[in-house]
Amino acid sequence: MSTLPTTGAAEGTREGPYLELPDRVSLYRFMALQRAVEERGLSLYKQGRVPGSYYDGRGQEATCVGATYALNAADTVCPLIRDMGAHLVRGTTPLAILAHYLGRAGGVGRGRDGNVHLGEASRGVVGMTSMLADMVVVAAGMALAFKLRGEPRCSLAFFGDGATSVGDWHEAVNFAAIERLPLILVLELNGYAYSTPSAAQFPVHPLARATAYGIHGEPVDGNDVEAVFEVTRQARERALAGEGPTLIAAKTMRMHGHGAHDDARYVPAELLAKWEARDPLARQRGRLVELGVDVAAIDAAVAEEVAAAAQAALAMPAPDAASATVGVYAASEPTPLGRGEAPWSGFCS
Amino acid sequence: MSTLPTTGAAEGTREGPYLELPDRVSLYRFMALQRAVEERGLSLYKQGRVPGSYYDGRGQEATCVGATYALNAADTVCPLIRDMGAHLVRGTTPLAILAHYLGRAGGVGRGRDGNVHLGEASRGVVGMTSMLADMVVVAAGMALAFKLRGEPRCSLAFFGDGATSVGDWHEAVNFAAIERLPLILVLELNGYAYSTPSAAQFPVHPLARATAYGIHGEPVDGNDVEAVFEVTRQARERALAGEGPTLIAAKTMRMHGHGAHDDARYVPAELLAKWEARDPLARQRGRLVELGVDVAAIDAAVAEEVAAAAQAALAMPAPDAASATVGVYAASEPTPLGRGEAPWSGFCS
Amino acid sequence: MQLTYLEAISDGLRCALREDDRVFLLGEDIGVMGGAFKVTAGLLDEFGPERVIDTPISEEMIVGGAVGAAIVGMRPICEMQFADFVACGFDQIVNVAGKLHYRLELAAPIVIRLPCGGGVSGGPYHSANPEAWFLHAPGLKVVAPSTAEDAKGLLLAALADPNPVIFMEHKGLYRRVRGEVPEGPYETPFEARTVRDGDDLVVITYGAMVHAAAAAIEQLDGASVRLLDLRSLEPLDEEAILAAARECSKVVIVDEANYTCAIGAQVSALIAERAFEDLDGPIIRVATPDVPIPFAPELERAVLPSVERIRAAITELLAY
Amino acid sequence: MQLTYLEAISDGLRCALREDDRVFLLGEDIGVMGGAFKVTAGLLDEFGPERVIDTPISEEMIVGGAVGAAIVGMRPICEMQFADFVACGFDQIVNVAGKLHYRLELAAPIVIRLPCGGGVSGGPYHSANPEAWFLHAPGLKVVAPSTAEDAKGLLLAALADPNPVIFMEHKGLYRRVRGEVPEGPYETPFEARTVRDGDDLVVITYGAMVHAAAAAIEQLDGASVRLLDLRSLEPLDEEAILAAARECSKVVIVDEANYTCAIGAQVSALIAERAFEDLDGPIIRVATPDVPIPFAPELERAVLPSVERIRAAITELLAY
Ligand SMILES: Cc1ncc(C[n+]2csc(CCOP(=O)(O)OP(=O)(O)O)c2C)c(N)n1
Ligand SMILES: Cc1ncc(C[n+]2csc(CCOP(=O)(O)OP(=O)(O)O)c2C)c(N)n1
Ligand SMILES: [Mg+2]
Ligand SMILES: [Mg+2]
Repeated sequence: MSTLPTTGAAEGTREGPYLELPDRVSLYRFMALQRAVEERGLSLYKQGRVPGSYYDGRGQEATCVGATYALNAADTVCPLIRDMGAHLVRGTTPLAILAHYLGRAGGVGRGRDGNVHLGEASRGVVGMTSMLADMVVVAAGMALAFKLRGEPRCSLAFFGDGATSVGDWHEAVNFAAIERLPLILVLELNGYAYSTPSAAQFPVHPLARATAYGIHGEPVDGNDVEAVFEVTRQARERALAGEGPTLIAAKTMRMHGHGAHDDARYVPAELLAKWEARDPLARQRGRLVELGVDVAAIDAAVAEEVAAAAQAALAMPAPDAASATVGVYAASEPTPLGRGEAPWSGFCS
Repeated sequence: MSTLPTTGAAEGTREGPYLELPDRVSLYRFMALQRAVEERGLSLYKQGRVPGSYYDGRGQEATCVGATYALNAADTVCPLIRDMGAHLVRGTTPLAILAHYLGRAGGVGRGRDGNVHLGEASRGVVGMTSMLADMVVVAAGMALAFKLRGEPRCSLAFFGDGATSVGDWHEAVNFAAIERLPLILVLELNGYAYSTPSAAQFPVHPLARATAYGIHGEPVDGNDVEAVFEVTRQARERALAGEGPTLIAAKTMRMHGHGAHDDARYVPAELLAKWEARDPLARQRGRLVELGVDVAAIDAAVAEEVAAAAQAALAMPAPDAASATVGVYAASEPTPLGRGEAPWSGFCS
Repeated sequence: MQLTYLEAISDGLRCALREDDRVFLLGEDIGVMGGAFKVTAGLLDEFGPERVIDTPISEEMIVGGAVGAAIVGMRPICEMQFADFVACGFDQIVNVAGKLHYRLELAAPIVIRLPCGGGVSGGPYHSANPEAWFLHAPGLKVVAPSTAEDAKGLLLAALADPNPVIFMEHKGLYRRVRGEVPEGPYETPFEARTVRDGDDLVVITYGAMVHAAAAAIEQLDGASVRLLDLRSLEPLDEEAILAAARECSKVVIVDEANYTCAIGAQVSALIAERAFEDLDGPIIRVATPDVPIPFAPELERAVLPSVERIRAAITELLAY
Repeated sequence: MQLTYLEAISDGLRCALREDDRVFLLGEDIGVMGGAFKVTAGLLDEFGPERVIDTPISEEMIVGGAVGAAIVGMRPICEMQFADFVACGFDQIVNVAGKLHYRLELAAPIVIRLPCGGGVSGGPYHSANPEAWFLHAPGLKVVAPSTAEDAKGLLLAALADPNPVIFMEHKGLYRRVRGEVPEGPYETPFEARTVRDGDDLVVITYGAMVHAAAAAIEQLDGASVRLLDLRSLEPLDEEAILAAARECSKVVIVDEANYTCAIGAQVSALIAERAFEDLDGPIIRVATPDVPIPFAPELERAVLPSVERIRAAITELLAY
């Protein structure tokens, strides 16, 4: 199969501790960037400058950043609602994201889609549909292609606890298990699906399903970015070794409402307080401070970058109304997603 | 809720051995009836008198007969492809079934639907759609109604191993598990889904899913009608006691091709030979003979009944073409299914 | 009482839950949350968790579960969180609910509420008008109120109907439209309504486009333009449509749905077949082109039928 | 070579698998079994289980998995065992495949084969003609061959297209229709084809109804009746349709699909809007009424458009 990518995979394995100091700093930086971008988006939303509705992943940064950081350039990612950090790790810029929120022509979605519905194909990222669990199926399909072509690549799909109830989730996981596809399934156990508590989504911890599908299951503290990195890295090794999918259950907490319109009064205040104390940024910041890293400088740089991006995004033009009906169909041979040429991932570049 | 049925449930519990001799004879008779009706249907099909395609449940009679026999009059049943015995236990006559195969006005489906797509609402039976797993969802909905109204009733759905791969199956089982619905799930593990062996439907024995959904799981020899009866009876007790669904995994074998058009050359001959030796009718016949029952007389009566039914069915008129477009919509307040007035079940009547 | 379109639907639900203990609600986040749009707000408190059931995210289960409950005597009302998600419950609607009575003489009196429509920067997944899919599938009824009064009346009529009914409630009208709504139960017939009379031309539409068309007609001077609000798409009030076409001789049809195979196409074809002789000009359609609904207001406005586009179509046809 | 319609599709699949190693097949029982209709018979032996993949019974997975493989460079061809089961994979088709390019500039070049159509006592679940659902959803192409040559040519053109294409293959034509089919790869354009010329009236249709219409026209004497086979429903060959309507001035449209919101409605509406002035009579539609397809031959014959019904429609309109 001559047209297929041959670069970018399998290498990137290091001996010894995988995460060296620059990696650990990067992990923090991406989390800080996610939080700053999302906070800025939220304030723009509250100012009435962001159309539609608004969602963020506050409190869940460690899961999406840590997991995505463990991927290789040629791997593909399907982020979900809470995973802006995944886009950032892959290289999508704060400017492109903020312009996306604002519905500007220069945003990732070119004004066609908004809020968390984004993904840059050139970075191996598939923008989510709204229909929860759709992307788990698509990720399985990508993994199938990798397996069929014998490529050392995997695909990773994020999803919430609520998404596990959708039939598509089951069809994808069952198929991936049968075919032992190189697929990493990251379940974000954040306690709620909109207003519905997890206990109303599954009667048993969903990790039990790993056993029922005959795949590897791995619980992890979803607020510890290094722990998430490590289980994902191992899942990736299994995937590439032909051992099939891994279901990673990352325990975390949705610290905001489902969206900006949702005051989440159905979430007990004590629960939030408990999780506030487990803030993933604070945890990683603590580690870095102990190692003598100037975290305040990172924070300042992040704040500056995001402020500048917001300025630039607001200055961008709206999409041209005449473009609204263009591009429903592709006109030419498509460029496959994620050819692996660019070293966008912080770790396995 | 004054309009709801109050009769027909909960009673019918006996002390001691549940199956008395007349029951054991009945179980045999229903299996023999299923086989005779389906054999007759097949020969009519081969004669070109049955339109469309043709399916039967040869070798699986014990599962559908045994399970359905354990239900009470007020319970509801969703049979699938291999479950003609379920219809017979509920009281659908051989004549109505044969006329159904033939597409006659007097058949169960009134010529609107054929082969295994049938069900008499007045007997608490919902005719299957083709889309596998659809009916598991519908059965869960019926069970929900029973639970909401506090009625001592349950619903039972049959399905094949292949059907467990459909997303709907998962949505139904997960919901039923969460709500602890009075639902009995009878999985007919017959080794194949059309040409696809079970191993290509699930990587792990599907009973493992019972654990993953937090419901009771029960393996059973699907070719032993009394064993199937007993696990179903217990499942029904659990259902009525508020203990939620049971997944019964009935190990059996599809002894014919998927349909009459399918020579099933993909099934190893030795496998069929092994299962031929475990024929469910032979097993029950053996028990009855030991008990001194004149089984030959039963067989003769069954043969005679079916022969007469076939005669009568062939004499029935085709449906009136003018009726083809009538009844797409219901015109009046519907009669709810399975009001429990009629003691059609062999056991709990 | 004066209610918004949204309040009218809530009131209809409350009425139904009070009047008939067979009625219950099934949907995602309809309990504590009161639904994504607060249509069911307060109902959990009044009727409890057995009549206002929060389900897992399982649209096939919501619809098929409702069918199951309905055939044993209940009257479930399902909510899709957005109309768009109905694609996830599609099979149970078209293959189970829609074909049940024809095949089995079993009726499934369920109502499926679809918060639909664009104009709120919902983007490709929160702006759908999927009614044509269900019009093409046999055995389903489909209604689409444009006013608060009809919203409640059609909901209660849908619930009284022994068939599965898809209830298209337009998100854009929820708080924008308000009107006098009778107290207590009443039913609006599944028939078209003449919103305003006229005989030079008739605009035929439904849902939110009734308001866009009314605004377009307001802006014309002099012409006598009739406005027909279909209200029910299945059954389709063919008599009212044909009478309007014959009396006005010029017809503009407006769909907010995507153009191809929308109900507007069906209405046009009906007129072209049965009122051809009375036509004094082409039958003009205004619809959303065949494009996913874009998110940015500039783009969304460019695809949804606007007051201007409708007015232009009317003006051009009047001049024909 | 002379091939049946079914053999032409098989030949197209074989061609594609030989020519392009990105092509693979995904479906239920397509391997050892060769599919329910034997369309893929022999392909497992020639190409192996990595290119002819038997899946679990998971239609969403088949479609969505194909999309995933396509966006990383493969060219999957999906088979639904019967067109009817496409309702079980509906969400992935309309929400993932159809909207991908518009939203993300990602293309999903997949083909979804739907063995469709009635006339074989398949009953309510094995007789579907669901194309209108996909015509109403943006971003999907839909083709529907009526001949063996077009079956292969449209399949290969669908595969070469960078978009998701729904391929409607009519079960009733599988073994009934046969014709000369070129060897090796070739592509049939997504355009209408004039099956026979004429200028008194045009019958517009596609799929199996092309043969019913041709038979109906045969039985007329004298009249000069044109027959247009749409072949592609999306893109719709509007130019060919309008030209035929203008030149013939009388139009009969035949759908095997259920009546409401079928492509026939769209074609009629198109003509009523854009060729109105050239019409010499009402636009007549012949379609299956809005009813599930019944099983018994007596009932099925009563609902599917028959040669007689089509002939009667033509005769009546000619006399208008
Ligand atoms: C199939 C489907 N049904 C309903 C919705 C509406 N919806 C959007 S987000 C959401 C809750 C998601 O919960 P979860 O999967 O746990 O993700 P979280 O928001 O907690 O990250 C719901 C119900 C949807 N997006 N998709
Ligand atoms: C959703 C769906 N997809 C495909 C089919 C086509 N089909 C009919 S029967 C069958 C195999 C069923 O296997 P299983 O569930 O194991 O039942 P069995 O025939 O073994 O009793 C298939 C694939 C279907 N009926 N429904
Ligand atoms: Mg969650
Ligand atoms: Mg099986």
